Amino acid sequence: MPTDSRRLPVPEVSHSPELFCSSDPTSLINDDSLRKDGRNPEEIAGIFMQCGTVSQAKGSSFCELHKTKVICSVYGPKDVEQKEDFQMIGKLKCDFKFAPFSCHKRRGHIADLEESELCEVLTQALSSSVCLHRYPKSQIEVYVIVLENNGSALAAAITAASLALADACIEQYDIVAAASVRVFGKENFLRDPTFHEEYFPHQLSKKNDFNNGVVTVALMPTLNQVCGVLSEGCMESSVLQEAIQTCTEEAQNLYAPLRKCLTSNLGDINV
Amino acid sequence: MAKAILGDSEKWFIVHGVQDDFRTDGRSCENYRHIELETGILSNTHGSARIRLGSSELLVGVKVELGTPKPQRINEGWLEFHVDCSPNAHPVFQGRGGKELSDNICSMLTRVYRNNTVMDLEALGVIPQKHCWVVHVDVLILECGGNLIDAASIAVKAALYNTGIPNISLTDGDEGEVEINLPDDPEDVKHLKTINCPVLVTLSKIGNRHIVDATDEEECCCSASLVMGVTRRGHTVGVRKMGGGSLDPESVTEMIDSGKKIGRQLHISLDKLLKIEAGMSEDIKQTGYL
Amino acid sequence: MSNSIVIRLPSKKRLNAQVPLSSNSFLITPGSVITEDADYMRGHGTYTNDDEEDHKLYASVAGVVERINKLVCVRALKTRYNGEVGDIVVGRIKEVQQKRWKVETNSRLDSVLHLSSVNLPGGELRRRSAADELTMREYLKEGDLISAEVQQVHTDGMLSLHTRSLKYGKLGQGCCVTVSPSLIKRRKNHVHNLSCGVTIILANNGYIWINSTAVDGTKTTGDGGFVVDTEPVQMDDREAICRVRNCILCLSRSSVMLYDTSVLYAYEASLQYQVKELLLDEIATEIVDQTLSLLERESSGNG
Amino acid sequence: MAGLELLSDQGYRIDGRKPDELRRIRCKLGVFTQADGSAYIEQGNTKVLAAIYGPREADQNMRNQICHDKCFLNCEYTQATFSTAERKHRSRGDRKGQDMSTHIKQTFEATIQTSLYPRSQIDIYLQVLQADGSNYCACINAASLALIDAGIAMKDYVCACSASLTKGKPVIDINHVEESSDCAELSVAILPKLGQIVYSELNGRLHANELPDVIDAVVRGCKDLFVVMDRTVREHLEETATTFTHS
Amino acid sequence: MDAVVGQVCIPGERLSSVELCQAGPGTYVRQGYVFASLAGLVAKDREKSSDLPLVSVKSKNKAQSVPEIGAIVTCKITQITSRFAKCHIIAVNNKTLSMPFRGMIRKENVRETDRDRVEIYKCFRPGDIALAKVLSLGDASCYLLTTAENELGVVVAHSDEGVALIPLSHNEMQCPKSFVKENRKVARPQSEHLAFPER
Repeated sequence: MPTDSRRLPVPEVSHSPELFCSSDPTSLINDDSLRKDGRNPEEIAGIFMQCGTVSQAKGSSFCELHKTKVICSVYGPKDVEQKEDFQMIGKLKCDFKFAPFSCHKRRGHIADLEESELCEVLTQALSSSVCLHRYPKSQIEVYVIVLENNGSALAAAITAASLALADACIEQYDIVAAASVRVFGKENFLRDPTFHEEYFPHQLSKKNDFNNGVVTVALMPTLNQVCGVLSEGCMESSVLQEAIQTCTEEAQNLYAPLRKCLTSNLGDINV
Repeated sequence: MAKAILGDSEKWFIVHGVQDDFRTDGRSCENYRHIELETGILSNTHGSARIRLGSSELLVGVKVELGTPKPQRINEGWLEFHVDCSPNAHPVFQGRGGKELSDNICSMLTRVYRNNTVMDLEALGVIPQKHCWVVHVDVLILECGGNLIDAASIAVKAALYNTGIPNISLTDGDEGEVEINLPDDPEDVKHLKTINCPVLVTLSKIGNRHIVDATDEEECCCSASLVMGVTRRGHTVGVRKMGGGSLDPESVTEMIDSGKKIGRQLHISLDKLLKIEAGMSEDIKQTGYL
Repeated sequence: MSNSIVIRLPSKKRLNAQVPLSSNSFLITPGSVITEDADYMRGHGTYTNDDEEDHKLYASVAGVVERINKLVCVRALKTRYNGEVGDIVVGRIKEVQQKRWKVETNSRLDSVLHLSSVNLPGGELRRRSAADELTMREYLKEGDLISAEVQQVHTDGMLSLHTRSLKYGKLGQGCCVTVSPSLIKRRKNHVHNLSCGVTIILANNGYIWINSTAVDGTKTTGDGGFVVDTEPVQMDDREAICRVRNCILCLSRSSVMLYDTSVLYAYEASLQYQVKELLLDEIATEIVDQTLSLLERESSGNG
Repeated sequence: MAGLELLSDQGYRIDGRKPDELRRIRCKLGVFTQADGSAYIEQGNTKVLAAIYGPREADQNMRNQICHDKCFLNCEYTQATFSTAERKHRSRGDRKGQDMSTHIKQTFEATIQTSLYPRSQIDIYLQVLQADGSNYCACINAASLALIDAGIAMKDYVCACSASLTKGKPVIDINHVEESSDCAELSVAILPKLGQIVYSELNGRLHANELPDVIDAVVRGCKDLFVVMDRTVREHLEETATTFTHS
Repeated sequence: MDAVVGQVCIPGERLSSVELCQAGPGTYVRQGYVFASLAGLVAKDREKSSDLPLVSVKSKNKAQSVPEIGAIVTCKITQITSRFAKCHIIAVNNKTLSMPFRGMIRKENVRETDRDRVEIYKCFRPGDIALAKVLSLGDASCYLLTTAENELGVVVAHSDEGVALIPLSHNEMQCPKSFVKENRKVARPQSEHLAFPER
C-alpha cells in the first residue's frame, strides 16, 4: 500500500514545555553555595568510561559524565574514497550526532549547524593526537553519538573518541582528555556543567558582572598541549584565560581514570 | 580548504620569516594589512558592505524580514547568518564545494553574536508573540586571499551599522487585529545599535610565534589557530581553536592577549571609518566595483 | 601610530601613468577587421571566415596588433602562457605519475617533466633505474617549485620541460610571485643577480622566483639539489627579497614590463620606504612613477 | 499586477524610460586579480560579476567531458541570497540556475574558438549580486567582457538584450517589474560586428506578425549595448597598454 | 626512567630515551625520547645489527597496519588489462584487513626475468589469490605491488570447473578434474607466508 513517507503523525512545530518555564539563572548556585545537583562549584562530576562497547567496530568506547552518555566507535584505517587526491598522511573523518531523543528538544536526523561545528572541533582536536603520517592514503572513521545530553557533551565526546581510538589500536601521540567549565560571574567556575548550567544567550548575568559563558578545552595531558578550545558567551580576557586554565587542570585530572580504563583489559597479551 | 599549495622550502622561508618578525610582505607579526571598506552599495538590501583585505574580497548584504518570535523569547527578534562561497573566488567552490569553509565562518559568526551583550534583540521585537524582525546577514565570498573569517566579521559589523530597519507603524485594524504599515519614505528607518558588535580576530600559530591577518600562503604553513570574538571594550565573546595542530597552554594565553589588543584596534579604526562614511554625501562615495 | 590598523574607503584605482599612445590604431577588439588585404598571413589572435568571398582578417582577442613582414598577430594583454622552445619557466609540481611529473606552469595544459629529463643525484649520465621510478616523490613531490627549460611544445600545446642543467632544478628558500606572462619582457637572460644580493628568475610563464644570491651557491653540491635547506635566511637578505617581491607586485599591478632594469629602478625608488609601506596604493604608484621616469630618461638618453 | 500600466499614455515606462531606451549601463574589466579574466556590469539595478578561469587543464572529475580537438566550457550561474527583493536561499545547482548555465554555455560555445584549446577547460562563473530583470542578458554581457579580459579567442563580442511587447510597442531591456507582468519576454544574444544571432529565447506568447518588430528592436538594443561595451574595452586596453608597450 | 618489559602503557607515555634504545612499532620519537603510541605492554627485542634494544608496544591483537613499502600482502585479483592487473589487498603481513585496499600489479613487475614478454592474462585471472610485495604507495587510487620474486605470485586459483588448481611449475597450474593446464605466475610459497591469517 503506498504511503506518504513524509507524513509524520506529529504537528509541524512543537516545543518542549520546559522552554516556557521561567528559569532563574541567578539560582545556579543556592544560598549554601551548592549547585542544583548538590555539587560544590569546584566539584567535578563522576565519570564512567568503558572500552570495547560496540563489538563490531574496530574500537569503541562508552563514556558517562553525570547523566551525559556518549558512545563512540572507530573504523579503519581503510582505503580512501576513489575521488580523493594522493595524501601522504591519513585522513580523520568524524561524525558527531546527538541522538534524536538525547536533548530536551527533539533532534533531527540530519546534522544541523551546531552538530557540524562540534564535529569540526572534535576532528581538529583528534587530528593533532593521531599519528596520521603512519596511515598514508588511508582514512580513519570516528562516529560519536550522544545518547543523552545533560551538558558537557562535547567534552565527553572528545574523551570518548580518544579512548575509542586507543581501543582500536590507532597510533596516537597522546590521549586527549577534555573538560568544560561554566563561567558565571568572575569567581564562579562551575566544573562539568549540567544541561541547566550550560550557557544560554538570553540568560541574564549577575548584576555588575557580565562574565557569563562556557569554555571547553581538549588537552593532551602528557605532552601538555591544548588541542581544542571552544567558548561561548561574554568574558573578560583574563577570566577566559583563567577558565581555560581551570579546564586544563581538570582535563589533566582525567588522565588517571583514562589510563586505568585503557590498561584494565590488557592482561592477556603475551610479550 | 587548503587552497594555496606550497613546497617545503617555501614553507621554511615563511616560518623563518615569522620567527624573525619579518613576514614575506614586510609586515611584522602583529601587523594587519590595509583594509578597504565601503557600505551601502546594494540598493535592494537594508544594509550592505564590501570589504577588501589584501586580495580577499567579501560582500555582505543584510535584509530584514518579519518573522514570528521564538516561543521562549516572545519580545525579541534574532539574527540569522548565511555564508556563501562564490565560484568566482575559486573553481573549487563550484557546486557544493566550499561548504566546509562557509560553515566554519557561519558557525563562528553565529557563536559570537549568540550573546545578549552584543546586540539588543528586544529592539527587533514588533508585536510580542506575533511579529519580530529577523535580520538575515548574508556573506558572499568573492575572492580568497587569506584571513576570511576576520574580514567577514568586519564587513558584517559594517553592514549592520549600515542597516536601516523600516519604521513601521501599527494601527488597530478590524476585530482587534493589528495592522502593520510600512513607511512611505524608504529613508524612514531606524538604525541598529552596533556599538557592542564583535569582530573576529584569527591568530595563527606559525613556528613558535603567532601572527594576525595571515595571507593564504601563511595559512598554509599554520597548523593551529585561535579565532576569537572581541568586542569594542575588549571582552571576548566566543573562542575556537581551528586547524589540526595543538598549542601550548602558555601560547594560548599570549594569543588571547594579543587578540584582545588587535581586536580593539580594529574596532577603533572601523568605527572611525564608519563615522566618516556616514557623514559623506552620496555623490562622492564610490560605487561598488566601478 | 604605525601599529594601528588602517581601514579606509576604496581609493579610485588609478591604473597607470597615462603615457599617451602614439596612435590608437594598433589597439583592436574581437570581431574587428584588421585588414582586408588577402596577402597577409594570419597569426595568433586572428581568424578568417571560411567563406570564399570574404578575405578579411578579423581579430579574435582584444589587444595590440603586431605586424612582422606579412604575418599579422594580435597580442592580448593578459593570457595564459604560450610556451616556446627554450623558454625558461618556473612551475609547481602538481602530480607524480609513472616516469613523469605533471607541472603547473600557468599554461593551458599542465606541462610534463620526464624522469629522464632531470639530473638525478650521482652524476648526469646515470641510467634511470626502476628504483628511481619508485622514489620519484623523494626528488620532487606535490607542491615543490622547480625552474626548467621548455624542451618541446606538443601539437596540442602541452609543454615538455627539462632541468638538465645546473641552472635549473628544485628551488630552495625564497618566494614566488605570479604575474601575467605578457609582462615578462623577452630577453636573452631571465636569471638576474641583482646588486642587492637577490637573484630573480623572471620566468617566461609569469612566475617570478626571488631568492638570496648567497643561498644559490650551495646548489652545486652532489645531492642534485633535491635536499631542502632548512637554514634560516639572513635577516638583511630576507629584507631584500621581500622588498624585491613587493616592488615586483607594485610594477605588475600597474602593468609595467618586468626586466632587470625596471625591477632594479623600482628597488632603488623603494629604498626610502619600509618594506611593508610598499603595500599601500599611494606609495606603490609613486614608485611606479619614479621607475617609469627613470626608464624614460634612460631610453631618451640612449636614443 | 493587473492595475500596473507598463506603458503610460505619454509613452513612458514605469521607470521613466522610453520604449527603446536601455537602462544605464556601467561596466569594468579586470575587477579581480586571481581569476584569469573578470568583469562587472550594471544594467540599471541588475548587477553581475563574471569570472573566467582557464583555459586550463581539465579537472579530474570532468574527465568525461574532455575533447581532444577542442576545449569544453563549464558554466555556473549563482544568484546571491540577497540579490532579489525577497530574500531567498537558493541551493546551488537548482533548476533555474542549471537552465541558465546551460543557456549561457550554449551561447558561448558558438562564439569562442574552442578548437584553439584542445583538451582544455574554460570556466565561466557568473555571480548575480542584484537581480532586477534581464539577468540572462547581463550575464552574457559580463561574461563576454570577462572572456575578453582573459584573452580568450572569440569571433566577436556577444551582446544580449531582452525585449517585450506592450500596447503593440516593443520595449527593450526590461526590468523586473516588466518581467513579472504577463507579457512575452524575448532574449536575444547577437554577434554585433558580424550581425549574427547566436541565441534567442521567447517566454510567453507573441503574434508571428509582431515578432520581426520586436527582433528589430532588440537587435538595435544589442548594438547600443555593444557601443558601450566596446568603449569600455578600448578604455581598458588603452589604460593597460600604455605602460605595457612602454619599454 | 627506562621502561620495564611487560609494563603496561598508554599513548603518550615516555618509555625510554633514544640513547638507550631504538623506537620500534607502537612507539614514536619526540625530542630525544621514545614514547608509546599505543596502549599495550612494553616489549624489548635485541636487534642483531645494533647494540641498542628495540622497544615496541604490543597491543591487543587487532592492531592493523596499512600496507607499507616492502610488506608482503595477500591480494585478490579483481580486473586484468593488457598493462596491469588490479587487485584488492585483503591482508598485510598475515593480518587480515577489515576493509580491502586497492592495489595494482604492473606488467613489468610481474616477473623477475623476461619482463618485456610478460602477458598479464597468462599470469593472473580475476578471482586468483596472490602474494605480492608493496613496491610503493603508488598514486591516489592504488598501491603499487610486485610479484617479481620466486616466492610471490598466485597461490590459490580455481578452474572453470570450480576446482582449486594444483601448481605444476613456476608458470603452470592444472585442474585436477579436467586436467586442463592454465598459465599463471605461480608462487613458490615459503612456510612463513603460509601461516593462516590470524583473525
